[in-house]
Amino acid sequence: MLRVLDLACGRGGAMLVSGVSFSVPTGESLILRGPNGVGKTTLLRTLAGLQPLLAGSVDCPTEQSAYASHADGVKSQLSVAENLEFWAQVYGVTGIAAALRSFDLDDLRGRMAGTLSAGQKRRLGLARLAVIGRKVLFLDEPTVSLDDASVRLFNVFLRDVHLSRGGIAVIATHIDLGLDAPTLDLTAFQASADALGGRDAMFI
Amino acid sequence: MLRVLDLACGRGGAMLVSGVSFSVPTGESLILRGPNGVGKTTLLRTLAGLQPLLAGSVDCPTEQSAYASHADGVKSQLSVAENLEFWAQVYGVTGIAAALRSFDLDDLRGRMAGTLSAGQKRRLGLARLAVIGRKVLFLDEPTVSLDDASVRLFNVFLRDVHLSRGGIAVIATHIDLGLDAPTLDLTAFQASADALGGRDAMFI
Amino acid sequence: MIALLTRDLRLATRAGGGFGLGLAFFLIVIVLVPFGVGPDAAVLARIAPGSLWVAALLAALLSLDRIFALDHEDGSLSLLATAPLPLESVVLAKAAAHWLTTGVPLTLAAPALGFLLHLEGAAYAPLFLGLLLGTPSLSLIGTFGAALTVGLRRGGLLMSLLVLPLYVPTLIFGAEAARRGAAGLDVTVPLMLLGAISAAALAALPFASAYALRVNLR
Amino acid sequence: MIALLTRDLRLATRAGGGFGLGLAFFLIVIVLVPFGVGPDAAVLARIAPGSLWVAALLAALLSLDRIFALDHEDGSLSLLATAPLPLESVVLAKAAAHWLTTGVPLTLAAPALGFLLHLEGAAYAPLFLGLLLGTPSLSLIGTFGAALTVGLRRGGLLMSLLVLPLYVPTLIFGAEAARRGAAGLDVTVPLMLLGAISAAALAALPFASAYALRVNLR
Amino acid sequence: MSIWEYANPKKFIVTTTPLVPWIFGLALACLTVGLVWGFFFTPDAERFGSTVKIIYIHVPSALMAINAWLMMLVASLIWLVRRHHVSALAARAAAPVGLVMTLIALITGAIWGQPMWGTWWAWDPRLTSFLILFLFYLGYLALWGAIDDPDTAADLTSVLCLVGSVFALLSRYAVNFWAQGLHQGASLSLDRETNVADVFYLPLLVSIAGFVLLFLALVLLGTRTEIRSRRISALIARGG
Ligand code: HEM
Ligand SMILES: Nc1ncnc2c1ncn2[C@@H]1O[C@H](COP(=O)(O)OP(=O)(O)OP(=O)(O)O)[C@@H](O)[C@H]1O
Ligand SMILES: Nc1ncnc2c1ncn2[C@@H]1O[C@H](COP(=O)(O)OP(=O)(O)OP(=O)(O)O)[C@@H](O)[C@H]1O
Ligand SMILES: [Mg+2]
Ligand SMILES: [Mg+2]
Repeated sequence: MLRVLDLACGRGGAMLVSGVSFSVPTGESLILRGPNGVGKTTLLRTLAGLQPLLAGSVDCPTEQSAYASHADGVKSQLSVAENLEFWAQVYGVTGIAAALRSFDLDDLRGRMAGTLSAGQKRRLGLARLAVIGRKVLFLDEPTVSLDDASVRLFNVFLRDVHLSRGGIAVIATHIDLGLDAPTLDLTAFQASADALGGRDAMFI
Repeated sequence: MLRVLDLACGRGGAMLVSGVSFSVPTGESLILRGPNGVGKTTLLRTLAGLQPLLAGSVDCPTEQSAYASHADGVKSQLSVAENLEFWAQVYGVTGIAAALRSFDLDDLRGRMAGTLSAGQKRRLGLARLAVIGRKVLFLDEPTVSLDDASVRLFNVFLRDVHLSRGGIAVIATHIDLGLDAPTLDLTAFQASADALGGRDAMFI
Repeated sequence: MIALLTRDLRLATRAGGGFGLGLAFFLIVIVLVPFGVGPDAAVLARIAPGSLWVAALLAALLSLDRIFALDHEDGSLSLLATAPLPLESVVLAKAAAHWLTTGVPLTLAAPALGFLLHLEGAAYAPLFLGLLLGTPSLSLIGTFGAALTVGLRRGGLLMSLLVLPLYVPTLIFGAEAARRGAAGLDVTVPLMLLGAISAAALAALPFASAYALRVNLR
Repeated sequence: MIALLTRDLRLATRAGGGFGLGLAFFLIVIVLVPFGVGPDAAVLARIAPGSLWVAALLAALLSLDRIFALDHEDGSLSLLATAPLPLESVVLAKAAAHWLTTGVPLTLAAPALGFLLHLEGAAYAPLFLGLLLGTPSLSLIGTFGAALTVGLRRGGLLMSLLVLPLYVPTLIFGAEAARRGAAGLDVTVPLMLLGAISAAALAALPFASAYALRVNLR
Repeated sequence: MSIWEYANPKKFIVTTTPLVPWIFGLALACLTVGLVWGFFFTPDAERFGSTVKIIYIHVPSALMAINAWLMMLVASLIWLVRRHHVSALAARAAAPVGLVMTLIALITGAIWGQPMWGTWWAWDPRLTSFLILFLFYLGYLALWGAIDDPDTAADLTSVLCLVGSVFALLSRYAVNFWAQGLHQGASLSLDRETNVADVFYLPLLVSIAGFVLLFLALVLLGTRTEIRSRRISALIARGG
């Protein structure tokens, strides 16, 4: 269970969104929406513990969470399998076969990651998530550059593997993923331009 | 008029697509589709003259073409306006105001490009295309990370500014752009794995 | 941690990975010295210990910017920061990988290059031992500098500016050991001090580096 | 071309742009030399011209990887390649920006740093003139090296290996001019040769660099 | 009330506004008195000749160069532990002043070295330590300048300052190990035996006081400027 209460977060010293509250029960996911620049990426990074909260509280087992962004953490000089094996070792798990299969990477397993196409590289980034098996996933535009078949692979993974095993996912996206999950539009929580708070509030 | 005849192209010494023929009259656009890894990016780069053709011919005024890929050529240490002004100078044109307006960047014009969100950065990359005013555009997934409103801005720019002034555009995408333009699916032109040709053919 | 170390070593030996480049740079700088100061053997012998140490320093320095920058650019670093591995271990693994790919080869090659500069016979042992004891501190201090500048694009030059002053004690004791060796004096004090610097750096700097990394990932 | 030059100069003076860092690096290397070879003024005076030149070389070298790599990473370079600007002009603008941000400050600072190494009074003029005539070739050759290695991630160290051997003639004539000056000999020949190297590099290397860039962008 | 209340930027500005002109005035008065007294109303020393007068600039600036770094160290610690913005900004404001003081000490020392030791520069341990201090200042300021986000910059420079201080001490020791000294020993100790004569001592103390006040005034001014520019950028970020 991920519970967020009255959260505020921002970038560059200014508050972007405030008063965000939601909770995601185990086995369910939440889709974040909102126009460009509203603060989806910022919110996800805050939830994942990569930047400080400005207010409110997040009740989430951080040592069970993983964040995935546009940069996939893929080493171009390692093969697809080597990349996944490395992350498996870091997280102390074994077996990358299932992840390779989920994202249709079996044919590419020996290929250097640097020679993959945009969508193939993205699939590798998603397969990393399948390998490490974290319970709470924060995904920033996971299906960018993916074709329809790959988006379906992702949906199947999310529903049948991740969520069905009691996982939680918060996903920011602009594209309709075809998932049936509640949506949260951040537009409603935009902090007004002159909101008090924010890191630099005491200077004003 | 862009005319492509029996084109073959590839990457890493292997042929990827072959026998591609199409032509795009002035004032029209073509949408490239196909699953991940089929060779859309490769084809666009070949058309733009960034890599050699393996066979066939391309009849296109290269000094009138521009290529835009995932990397937007945006300098994070320059402001939005400075970035655009630089490209205007390189291409010997003046005036970035129209481009800023087309992509709703007026409010962000003084912001350092490094602090933009993913979609805002993408809009800046597209505004660059509006500034330089090239006749033939090769666009690789131009609407990645854009919200619906921005996708519409892009469509309006393409139809009412670029194409209506006699421009040409070839666009690779996985997302439905809502443009009414002919589509070319590259799947049909995939070179078979043992196709002859390719840079290393003479070694086999 | 072992996983990270082996991955880094494997990456270093791949195409473009830079293994051996530090060594080659060391060689080239040593070759340039006679071009700069002239071919007089007496002068060269006089400045040999210092030149070898300064060249080793610069070679270590030049490979520093790969330590974190590549992982930062492709996003691995944020992922490692959220992985079940304390950031201090990440830093240690990185420093160890740097030492194994740069410090150790430099130490092994230095005696051979000493010939080129007419190094005194008695200076070989202190030079070798000094590098062996001193290069770990170069890697650890360098990792700290790399952690400070990781968010900056191409921060290599800035990093040199931050790191080189921190290298001064190591350089002084290292070169002093080799010079004393050449003069037939006792070398235990400078060698012990070198070892002490490396030990202290090993004990303290990973925490500072991990803090800097955390700040930079914020 | 002017647009590119002014943009590069502007970027260099922005936060993280690295203007002045080359100079600071030069200073640090000069300070390290006595730590390596010992504080004896006679020895230092003897090796001063060589050390100043080698340090200038290294400072020029360390700022090279910014020339194209940043533009390559963010995609500007492919865009410039398809822009209505011959790639040769791009290369020239880049080399000019490098010279203005590195070569010129180094030349101006070198006499001041000569004091630190007890450089002979008569050597100041040939040192200064030598750097003035020689640094353009350092920038041009460096731009060529940067163009060769632009596709490689963090290719800085490899580039040093390619570039340093190419710097040898400049180094030899430059250091020779300063040493002859210190010894009271005639310096016109090495200075003229330095000027000739720079002129030849200016005439020929931009074409080679542009070719290398084209290949790397393919 | 706690001293930490002054760590609030607004409160800091309000409190220091009336102080700054006074401190500046006092600094100028002390400097004028000390320097005029020292330059025109003291005898020439028998060993140094009239060149001795340079100590009225050399010694205070050398002292302030070291003390500025110590102040930065304390301010950095306060920032790291208690996260008071004023403290971080004060450290930043002190750095350029310290850098200039170091440069003045080096330059006056070099000018003095020419008549005294017959050379502009010698690799004496004290002089060398100062050169290293100069490098530390350069690195510290370069790091501030290279980072956009002010809090990140404050954190990183603070860590650098801590680590750098340890290494600066270590270098001091290493340099003593490496070279013999030419330079005067410390002569401002309370031990009367080794002190310089009283005629030089009193004006020297006055001009040291002047330098301390000048440093204080410049740091206050710099901190206020930093606070104001943070305020402006905060207002811009907020779109106001
Ligand atoms: C160029 C570099 C020089 C530097 C960096 C330098 C540094 C210093 C420092 C840090 C002090 C204060 C020491 C203390 O009170 O503990 C000092 C004091 C002093 N210096 Fe220098 N010095 C330099 C050159 C010279 C020269 C060339 C002379 C003249 C021979 C000289 C003579 C003195 C004297 C007489 C004092 C006052 C005695 C004392 O308080 O220690 N210095 N210098
Ligand atoms: N360092 C910074 N200084 C000032 N503003 C910043 C900084 N970094 C980001 N921003 C701004 O914060 C806002 C939120 O950015 P964020 O990346 O969270 O948006 P997003 O919702 O993920 O948008 P997108 O859909 O485009 O990815 C944007 O308006 C951006 O311009
Ligand atoms: N250097 C290389 N060596 C071998 N194969 C390569 C190399 N570079 C790319 N490829 C392969 O070429 C194919 C085409 O890549 P390309 O980037 O053109 O695909 P794409 O159609 O743009 O795909 P996407 O929709 O994922 O962007 C991919 O299968 C890719 O793995
Ligand atoms: Mg985003
Ligand atoms: Mg593609």
